[in-house]
Amino acid sequence: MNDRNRELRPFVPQPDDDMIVCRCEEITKGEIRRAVHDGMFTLTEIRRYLRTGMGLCQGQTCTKLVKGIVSRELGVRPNELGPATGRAPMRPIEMKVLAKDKEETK
Amino acid sequence: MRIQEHPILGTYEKGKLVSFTFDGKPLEGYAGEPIAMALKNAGVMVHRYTRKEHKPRGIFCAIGRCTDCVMVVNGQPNVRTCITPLEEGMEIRTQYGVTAEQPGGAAK
Amino acid sequence: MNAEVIIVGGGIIGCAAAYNLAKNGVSVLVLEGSENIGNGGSTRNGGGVRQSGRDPRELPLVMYSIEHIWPQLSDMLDTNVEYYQEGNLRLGSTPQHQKILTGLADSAAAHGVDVRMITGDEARRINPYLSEAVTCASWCPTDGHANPLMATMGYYKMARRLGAHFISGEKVVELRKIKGAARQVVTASGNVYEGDKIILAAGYESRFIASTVGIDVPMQQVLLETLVTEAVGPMFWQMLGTADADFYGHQTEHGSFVFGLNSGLEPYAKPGKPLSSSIAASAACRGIMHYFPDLANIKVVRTWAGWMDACADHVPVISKVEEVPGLILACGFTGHGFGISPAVGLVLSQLAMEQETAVDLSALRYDRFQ
Amino acid sequence: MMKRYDMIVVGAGPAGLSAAIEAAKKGMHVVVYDENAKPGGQLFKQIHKFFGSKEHKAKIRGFHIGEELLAEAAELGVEVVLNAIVIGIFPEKEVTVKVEDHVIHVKGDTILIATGASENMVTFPGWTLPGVIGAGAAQTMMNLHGTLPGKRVLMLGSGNVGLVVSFQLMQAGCEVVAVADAASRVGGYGVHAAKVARCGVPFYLSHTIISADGEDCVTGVTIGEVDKNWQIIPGTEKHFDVDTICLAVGLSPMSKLCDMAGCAMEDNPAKAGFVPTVNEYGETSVPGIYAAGDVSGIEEASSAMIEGRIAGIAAAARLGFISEETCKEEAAKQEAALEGLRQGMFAPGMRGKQITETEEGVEISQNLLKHGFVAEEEIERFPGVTHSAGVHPVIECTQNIPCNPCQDACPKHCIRIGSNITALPSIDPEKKCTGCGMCVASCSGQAIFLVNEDCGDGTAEVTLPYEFLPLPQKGDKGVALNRKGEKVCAAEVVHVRSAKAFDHTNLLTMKVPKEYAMKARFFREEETA
Repeated sequence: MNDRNRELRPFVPQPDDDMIVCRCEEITKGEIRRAVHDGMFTLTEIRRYLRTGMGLCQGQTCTKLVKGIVSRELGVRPNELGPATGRAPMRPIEMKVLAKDKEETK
Repeated sequence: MRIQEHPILGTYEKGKLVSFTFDGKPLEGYAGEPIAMALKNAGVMVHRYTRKEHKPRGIFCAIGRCTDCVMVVNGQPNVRTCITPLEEGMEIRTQYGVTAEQPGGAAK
Repeated sequence: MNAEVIIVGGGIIGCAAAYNLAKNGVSVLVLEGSENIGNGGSTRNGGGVRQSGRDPRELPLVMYSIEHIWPQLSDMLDTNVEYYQEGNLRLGSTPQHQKILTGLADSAAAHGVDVRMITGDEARRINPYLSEAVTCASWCPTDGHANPLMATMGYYKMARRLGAHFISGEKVVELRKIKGAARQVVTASGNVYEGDKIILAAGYESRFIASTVGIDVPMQQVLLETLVTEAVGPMFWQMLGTADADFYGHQTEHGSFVFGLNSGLEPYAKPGKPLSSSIAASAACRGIMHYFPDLANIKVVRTWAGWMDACADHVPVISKVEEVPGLILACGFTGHGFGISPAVGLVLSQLAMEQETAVDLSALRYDRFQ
Repeated sequence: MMKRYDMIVVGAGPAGLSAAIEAAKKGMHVVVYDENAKPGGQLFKQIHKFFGSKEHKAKIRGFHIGEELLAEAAELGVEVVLNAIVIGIFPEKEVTVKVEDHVIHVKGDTILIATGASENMVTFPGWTLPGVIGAGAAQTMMNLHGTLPGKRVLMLGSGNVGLVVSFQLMQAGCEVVAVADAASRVGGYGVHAAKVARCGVPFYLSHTIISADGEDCVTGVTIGEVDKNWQIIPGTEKHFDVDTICLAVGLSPMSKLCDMAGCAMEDNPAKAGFVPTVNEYGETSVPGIYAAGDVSGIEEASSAMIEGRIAGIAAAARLGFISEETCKEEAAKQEAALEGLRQGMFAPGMRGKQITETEEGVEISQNLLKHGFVAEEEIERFPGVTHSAGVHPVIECTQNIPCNPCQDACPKHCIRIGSNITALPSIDPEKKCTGCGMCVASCSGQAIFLVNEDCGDGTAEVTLPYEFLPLPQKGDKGVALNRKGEKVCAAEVVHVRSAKAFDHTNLLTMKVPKEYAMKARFFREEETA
């Protein structure tokens, strides 16, 4: 159970709020912290709202960093946050390659 | 800079010396080595400038995961240069944003 | 915990209803069964804001949304919902397609929607990336698209700012009547919440929850699959579909393409966690490249699947339930709820506040199947 | 009809190849897919000698282990497909793979997921500048592609990866200006730290990066000391001119594929992240899908190989290629080997615990934990450090780690570890050292020296392991460095031995004034000596 209206510590600007956290989508620490205060309490919601981890690297670089920031903001342990779901394709694949998946197209 | 001889690994197997261009400048590298290595050995550090903040990026993970090293290769943007083998005559360009477009409007 | 209105389901319908109620000073509690807001079809759709191809019974809702809400929604929600009203092209390449598209266009035109048939060349003038394979298309210039993720999270964010209370991971299993009216909501964790009105907007799950007060909505759970590509430079802004319905989608403001897929096997997906199939993305890529050869080199970065609540007659139930006073149903959206969600949120709030609804809902009553 | 294998292995690293080998030995039809152009996973970047015992392939360099595994797999008919990207695992154990320019669909009666780990990162102003790289990137550039990552490097992270890569950077010809770590203690093996420190690399514990400087690429880095709340203490800033900042701040299991396959997952800090829950055979909650190696919990490559073998054995039993009894028997043997590796101060169960004494009751070197080297006043208390007339081994092995090749290396049985693999080596005073140097070359931690404390002419001779180029020659004059890497005295090379059996570890013997016999631990050519 996750009460989305529970009291968080007030949002206080931090000196490193403009630091890039998601390298692909260029999302900053401040944007992530802001989003938490706007109710994005899970990694999935942060992704949906800010696009962190949705870039070309598919979240391989920043997922753990985002998790750290969100958990600190919420005052919970990182492993309480749960993961972002694993989805195919595991690596970016060109449409023309995906399209060739029948024996006869080889 | 290339390592000429390594105390444990000795010398490295290399492909044929080939020429390619980086932003129009002729450079040389070894066929089959990642494009990023050829560039690094030629002293190229900046592979692209990001879309939002126009910040420089280069090699970061070197194994095809982080996608920071993407460039425009033969007109195709977003090519991961750290895992794409170098070929004779390749045209490599600095990538600006997510497209093949170059500053001044000259695409591809 | 009590509230004037309890909303079961934190998808875009529930969030939009919560927003409209909170804006009117009504106390609202939203219970979402999963861990995440917008976990069902709300964030797993192609983002179409279409009139063309829509069942006439839904048209008033979408037309109201397009006329009164979508253009202002980004400001209303303090969130860029990326709404683009740049038209909808539904593409065809065979005489059979021409027939299907003409039928859809005629039906829409008869209901006052500007949908016309155009030739392949006309289509290519609108979208120069289309291949020569396209021989005909229906064209609705007033259609468009928006970003489902941003719209859903935007409604949630703003509803929450306005005071709506949200709890996730709280799965509703039962509704209870008190002295003849639906008042209590019981969750799997054993909590009981009480409200004057209950809006049931929990997708397919609504069927099981409604049955606890003796109401059935004939629905089926059908898989929805979507793929997303890497971002590229802007190419075109129209919403796209095909006569075969093998893919639909658009390019987002961010530059990535979002395409809904259709392998034909969706109704037969196994129940449980929605799983992407191993063939749908490939089939869709073939279809997309047939019409858009320039997309061949673009990389797919993600696919995902979700459930939609397919109603027996393919349009939703948005209705008060007079025989269970206090209960309001909003389910069975059949995969095209996103475009109408702003108006649905509004009318649900009006139903809950016992006001006249902005749009006539009589064709969407729950008892139409009897 | 879809092609079907008895086992599909995702990832041709140590775990995946070991599982494939074991399964193929039992008669299974196995395919291994790996996204890289070269198989072996990280093994091919690991040019140091491995720890452990014989059964763990101790004292063999990682890339040679990779070559051995590949050869064994090939001999057993395992199909290893490279440049093959597994796109996803779908119901009914269907796997889609990008091969060349198309996608294939295959099914496995069992699947082993051995996708390894990905590197963690830290943020600081400038961390996106070209020149800030992962430690893995540095290894890939140097050891696979013969490319120097930079000229002057700062390493962030004092775990084994940070230490090993720092050493590799120096082997490749880079200057490592410092090893920094926000933790208050060196995280990796003390012996790895010591071999870096004695080359003159300063360690800054409780330090983190304040910023990377530069416009278009890194030109410098500023670090500073952190307090208990990880805040920079003003006035502790230190600047280094560097062109490269290397990040080695841990690994996380790369387990997305397990999640997609429907395996029950857990976020387990003891396993360094999000991992599939597995039984003692590595089987996930989905029957027939196994996970082995870093993907199911970060450990060493040696453990990954054994986990892979166990999964291979279990899969064979599942499909009836071997009996349950054989499976139990063989798995038990492997379990015992795995247990052997999971002992000592760095065992997975010890994570986060503060250790003050060795198993033998010897007080731990605090200097080693804080500065990367054992202080002179600390070294004498360890059992490997003794004094006798003539040449004798001095074993500066001060932490309980599972490793014992030195015991077998000595033909005269001078070195004793015993049956407890983590015990500190001790010297048998009854046995006579001949100075053959096999122990020096065998020590994966480069912690063994041969010392003749008094050659009779006021000098002493110190033999040390040397893995750098150019290799000094007999008669070269230079300086001796102490454990901290400070010049302590003049030194002359009197002997350089290279032998096939030493496997690229050269034995350099230098002559120093005898009062430096227990201080001088590294040699540097120096014009100004």
